[in-house]
Amino acid sequence: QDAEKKIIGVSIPSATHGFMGGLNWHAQDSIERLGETYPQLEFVLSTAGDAASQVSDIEDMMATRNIDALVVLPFESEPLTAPVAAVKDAGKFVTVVDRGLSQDGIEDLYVAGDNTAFGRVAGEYFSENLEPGSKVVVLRGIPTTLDNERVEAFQAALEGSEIEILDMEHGNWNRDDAFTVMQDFLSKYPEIDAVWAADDDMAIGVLEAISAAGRSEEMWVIGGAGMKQIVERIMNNDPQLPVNVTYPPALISSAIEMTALNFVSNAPMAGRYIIGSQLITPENAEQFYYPDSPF
Amino acid sequence: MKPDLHTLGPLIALIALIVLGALLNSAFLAPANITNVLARSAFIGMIAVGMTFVITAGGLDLSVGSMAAFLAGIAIIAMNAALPGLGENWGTILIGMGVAILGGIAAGFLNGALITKARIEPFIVTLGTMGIFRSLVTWLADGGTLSLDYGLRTLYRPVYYGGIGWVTWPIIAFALTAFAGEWIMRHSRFGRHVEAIGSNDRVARYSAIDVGRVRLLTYMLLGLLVGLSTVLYVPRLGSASGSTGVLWELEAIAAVIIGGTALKGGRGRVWGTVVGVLILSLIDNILNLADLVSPYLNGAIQGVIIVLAVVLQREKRTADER
Amino acid sequence: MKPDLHTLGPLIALIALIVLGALLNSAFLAPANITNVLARSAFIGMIAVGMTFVITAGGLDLSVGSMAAFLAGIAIIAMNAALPGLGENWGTILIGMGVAILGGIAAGFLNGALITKARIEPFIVTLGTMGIFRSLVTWLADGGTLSLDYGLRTLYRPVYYGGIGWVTWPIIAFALTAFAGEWIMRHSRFGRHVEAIGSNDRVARYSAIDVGRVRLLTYMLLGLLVGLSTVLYVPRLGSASGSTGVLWELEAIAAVIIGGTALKGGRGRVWGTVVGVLILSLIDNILNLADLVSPYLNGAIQGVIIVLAVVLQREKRTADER
Amino acid sequence: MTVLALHGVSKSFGPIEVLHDVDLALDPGQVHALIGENGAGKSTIMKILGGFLDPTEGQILLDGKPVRFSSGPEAEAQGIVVIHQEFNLAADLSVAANVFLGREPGGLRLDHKAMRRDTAALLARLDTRISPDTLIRDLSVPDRQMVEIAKALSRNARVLIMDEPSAVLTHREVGTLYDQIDRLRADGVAILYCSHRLDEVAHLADRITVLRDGRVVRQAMRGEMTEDDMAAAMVGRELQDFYPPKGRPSPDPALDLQGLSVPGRVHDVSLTLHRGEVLGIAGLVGSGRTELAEGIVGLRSATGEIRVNGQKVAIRNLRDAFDSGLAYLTEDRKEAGLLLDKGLTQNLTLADLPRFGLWRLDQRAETEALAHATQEFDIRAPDPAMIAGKLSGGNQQKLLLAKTMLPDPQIIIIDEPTRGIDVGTKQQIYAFIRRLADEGRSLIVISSEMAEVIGLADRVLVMREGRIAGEVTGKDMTEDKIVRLAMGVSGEAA
Ligand SMILES: Nc1ncnc2c1ncn2[C@@H]1O[C@H](COP(=O)(O)OP(=O)(O)OP(=O)(O)O)[C@@H](O)[C@H]1O
Ligand SMILES: Nc1ncnc2c1ncn2[C@@H]1O[C@H](COP(=O)(O)OP(=O)(O)OP(=O)(O)O)[C@@H](O)[C@H]1O
Ligand SMILES: [Mg+2]
Ligand SMILES: [Mg+2]
Repeated sequence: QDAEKKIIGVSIPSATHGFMGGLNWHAQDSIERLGETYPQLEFVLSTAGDAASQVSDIEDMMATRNIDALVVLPFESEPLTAPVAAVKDAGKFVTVVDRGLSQDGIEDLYVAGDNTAFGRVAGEYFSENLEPGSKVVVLRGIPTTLDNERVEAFQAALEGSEIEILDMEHGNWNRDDAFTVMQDFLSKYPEIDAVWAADDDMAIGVLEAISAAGRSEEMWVIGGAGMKQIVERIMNNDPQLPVNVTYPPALISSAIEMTALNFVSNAPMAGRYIIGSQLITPENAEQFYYPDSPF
Repeated sequence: MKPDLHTLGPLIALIALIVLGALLNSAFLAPANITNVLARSAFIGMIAVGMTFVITAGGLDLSVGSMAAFLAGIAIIAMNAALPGLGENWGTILIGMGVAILGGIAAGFLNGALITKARIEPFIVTLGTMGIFRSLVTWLADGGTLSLDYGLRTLYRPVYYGGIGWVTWPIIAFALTAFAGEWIMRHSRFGRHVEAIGSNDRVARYSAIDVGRVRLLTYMLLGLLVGLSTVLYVPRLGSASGSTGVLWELEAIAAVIIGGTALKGGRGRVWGTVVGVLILSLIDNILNLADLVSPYLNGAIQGVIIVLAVVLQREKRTADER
Repeated sequence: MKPDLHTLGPLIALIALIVLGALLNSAFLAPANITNVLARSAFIGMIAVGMTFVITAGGLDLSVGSMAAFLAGIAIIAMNAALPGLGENWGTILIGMGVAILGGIAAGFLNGALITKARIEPFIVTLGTMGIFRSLVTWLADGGTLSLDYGLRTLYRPVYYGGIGWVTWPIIAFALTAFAGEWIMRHSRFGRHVEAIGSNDRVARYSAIDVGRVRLLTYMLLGLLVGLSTVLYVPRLGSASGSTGVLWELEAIAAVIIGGTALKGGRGRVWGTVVGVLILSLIDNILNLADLVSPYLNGAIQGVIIVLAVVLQREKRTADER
Repeated sequence: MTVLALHGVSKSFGPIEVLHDVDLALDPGQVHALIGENGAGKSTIMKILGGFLDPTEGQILLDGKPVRFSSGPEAEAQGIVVIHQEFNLAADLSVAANVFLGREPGGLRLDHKAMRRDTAALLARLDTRISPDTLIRDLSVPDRQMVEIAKALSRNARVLIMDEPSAVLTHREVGTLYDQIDRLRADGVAILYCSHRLDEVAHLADRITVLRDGRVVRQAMRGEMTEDDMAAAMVGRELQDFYPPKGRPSPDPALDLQGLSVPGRVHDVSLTLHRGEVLGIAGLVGSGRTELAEGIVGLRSATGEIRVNGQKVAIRNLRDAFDSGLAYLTEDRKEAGLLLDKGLTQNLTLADLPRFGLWRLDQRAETEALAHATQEFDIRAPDPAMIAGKLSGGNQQKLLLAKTMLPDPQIIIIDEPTRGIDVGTKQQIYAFIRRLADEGRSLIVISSEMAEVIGLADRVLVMREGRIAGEVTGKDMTEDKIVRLAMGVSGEAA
């Protein structure tokens, strides 16, 4: 009925772990907000559990919802490249979030965090704050390309610092898994000076395992992505959690907002926006504290 | 093909879903949407047809999702490896297809042999191989994604997206598999023996049926169909990773049971399985059509519909058998 | 408790694993590690004991992992809600425990009633409720994590970490559950009825056993045990989310079958289940303690060990039964 | 010229030897009957001949040459076909599919038409009305047995081994079975026939082998042994007064039915069972006797009024029936009677567990109950720890009887009490039934063995098509009268 009505499709992975949960929350939050502000915009949100169903979601949006723009956080880069390219070829506006497609130049707008920086910033903090000869353990995420990028950057940043990585295991961005893995690391290594947990959900599990083993004094833990409970503890100068590295789930909000602006303002949006990973320290922690977010 | 309550029930559920979809959105019945839904049902669909045989013979296979991921992985590796020698042509792609199909048969043989020769419970064997296949593909991909060379993918793409008008190849392949499956179940000696084994394997053995061989064949048939569906899956996404095909096994088993095949074996309904697969894909499609309260509740709505779909087919036990 | 091949087999596998672990790493037999492994096994362990009854009666429950997540979620919400009124004390925590336990019984009742009253296949019912519970907890947590108030957590924490010396409460609870389960299966009327129903439900019905009621009770018992294990789970990390308890159902079912209970019902072995649970936790523990080729291959090694553990118990058919 | 023979065969299950040095020869065109008490080893011999078991010692001779069959199908390939005592049919498959299982005609595509046609022809030969498309699970027990026989007939056997084929059949079907046996004999088939019905052994057998405790005790040719001789040889003593004397029921009604109907099966049945009475119910297969019994005890939903000792009772399920003092012994031993994969104690006490403890089951008391039952019902179990499925057929029936009697019911409905029971034990069971009645209990005995109903019951009701077709008492209790009522033929005997 309303010819001016524009439909924006948003396709993101479902909330299978804390970070994605935060991202889901921010996506819904900004859709609600923008929907109220701009009545001429309509949003379609779908969440997918794997790459294939995400492709299906996008096909459905094209076939049945007749979207004008697509905001997509690809579950995986490779499989989503061709389907998103097809959306672009149909003349729609495409915003890609966080995980780049494997072909350049498809999307109009690219909003992303920086996985390399995420690993590097953490790694640099380790090499600057640990004595040479210190021993660390690493909890990795779910085996994925982005996990690889982070870990490689972390390792690269430690190079030459004579800090020894004792062990790495997958904690799958999951508290329980991280708890189990950390308990076993603690049994296995009598000396651990620091832990990189690569994600705050895992950091929670790791902290619990350490405190249960009564070794809280021995080591500190760096997580990542700025979960509110962790940020709160940094604000309170918790010695076990000196800093954190951001990878804000709110970047989806920026992406949706910019896409919306493309339709409601006269300024066409385009380009690449990389939101770098920053170090959260007790001094700046307040800026990164979102008490309402579930993450 | 005599319709009975077990196939009619899910059929009614399917029709109800179609009506619901059409009411929610006029685009639902558009050819493009129908093509989409049918084509994407093809993977699980072909696997579920194979699963119907395995379950009818009293078996189970939890490894099919991981197996699909693994087969897609090795097919991609094979094609990428053959590319420099053979070049960007159908020969290379045929090698990939061959690897997927032969690999599928071999994987099915592995499952079947462990179950029939080493006599281990199917649940345990396939839980084990599920972990093994999934690990292997993650390891092959080094934790990331295995991608098919871009040129090859462009060449290969029409195998998923092309076809005869609206009827794309996956739909054709699914339909052929379903017809062949139904025919084999109803009209072939193999199908008859599969049902007999699932119904009572001692009786089958006493009737000179080689129970082990028939069981093994059901797993190999399933492996073959997993391989075939991989052949269609690879051009769709052009990649494989540790998260490919996650939970396909549950979907395939659910489709089989929704379709009226008993989990304890003995009674195979291939048409029912096809209907079950369509029901499951339609639920997803309809959830995307409608704007729901919260996407977090998708899973709940899905769960409710699955249960409702089966309520329609539940055995109407006569009062005698209360 | 007469030992037979079905319980001896997994026991040998367990001992082999312990020897392997001790050889690989001297820390393996340290009390701290043993406490860790046993305490972690408790959740799946208690659930698996309940699952033994469900499977023995010829049923199945795929929803337990999601149910645990859901129960943990509502227990946390209840405690946080009661906090302002009641304050930071055991009263509040008891409310949370009550919610988890009663919620578990209610959830088990839901599954059981759909299966016995609406007569839907257990696989389908619990696949449906699995989706429903998982969705609900994600929705309650708004996609994120539900966290217990910090003060309450500190109070509640000893329920997981405390105990009598090395023997923490989860270990005690698991041991008591196992003893009670074994006792019920072997020495109570209920256990006898459960085995009879799984063996042949028609014979059970002709023996004046209320088959529906007993089946329903197995699901409620399982729900209760899921609730109890939630009571122990919540103090560990003080949180619940959509990713809590993922795949617990498969682990619990695998433990039951590794332990020698037949998937088709009729033969329940609670001790076997306990051994199965320990085997599964030990595999994880050993994989973490040992330095392996690639962590990507953990799943593969796990798969191989699970299959091997069961090879030991496979049924030796006598020549008479050919 | 002997086709198939056993020479010095012994068989042990574990440490227990159940056959000792057995010699047996089957000749073409002869019916060889194998008789013996329950557990004597008849089925074991048949399984050895059919290739389903290996002898521990001794030889199987086929056409005079020693053979070893590695499986039943291998023996069948040599023309040796067995009808097992246990049903050997796949319940989810149709009749036609079962008859042709493992040797389906047709090329790539099964020849459904031929299978259906040939099955229909076989069934017509057996004079039954079973449709080839019916699923086995929907057939009654006797009908299943007819399918078994049809299946065996379709095999073109040189040697046909039948393990109690008539045990679950009724009068009419037994007649067609005899006709088929005569035809096969004329065709030169060698037949080994096992039965507890001595009249039919006398009628059919060209040669008789008597087995006792796993040993051949006597062999004889047709006419050399009377039924009494057979019974004496089997049991090792003379049997006198096969049926106990009739009783003197009191006039008090124990069970009173008014207009009982089971939808679609039983219509408007009214009857009175007196205290101390044994009431026989006769009828053809499918006349609804079982349904009536199951309707009374709450296993099927029924309408109508039931009074026990004059008190109106509501029986919604078997538990209610138990509480009113009723008990029912099912005719379907394998599927509804016993848990074949469970131990004897577990089976014995299953329906009456509260007796053995409110919370903890007293396993010692259970073991004692088994010992007691073993004695009282003469259950011959080589090993008290064995599973019920390994008992011989007749001993399973005795275990089932013991299980039914355990709760000490006042009104007992027994459906086919002596299926597969040997003469000696039959006599014991009859005496037992009569003793129960004399003690003031009341019994309904459903039986397809006419002689049994007549010999045992004080009064006989005949059912036809779900209704009571009539009642016979006293001197009127003759086979002829009952058959006429059952078939609905009016008038006097021709
Ligand atoms: N698989 C087995 N394991 C152990 N004992 C067995 C097994 N099969 C049979 N027996 C025992 O062997 C003996 C002979 O059994 P069989 O079945 O041959 O008796 P039968 O003469 O056919 O009796 P019935 O008339 O009751 O059918 C019985 O004591 C029985 O319990
Ligand atoms: N589950 C069933 N489904 C369909 N038909 C059945 C079923 N059970 C029994 N029948 C049919 O109902 C009729 C009555 O069978 P039933 O065996 O109970 O009669 P009966 O008089 O007790 O005879 P018998 O003593 O030989 O068992 C038969 O024709 C039988 O085939
Ligand atoms: Mg016998
Ligand atoms: Mg009957």
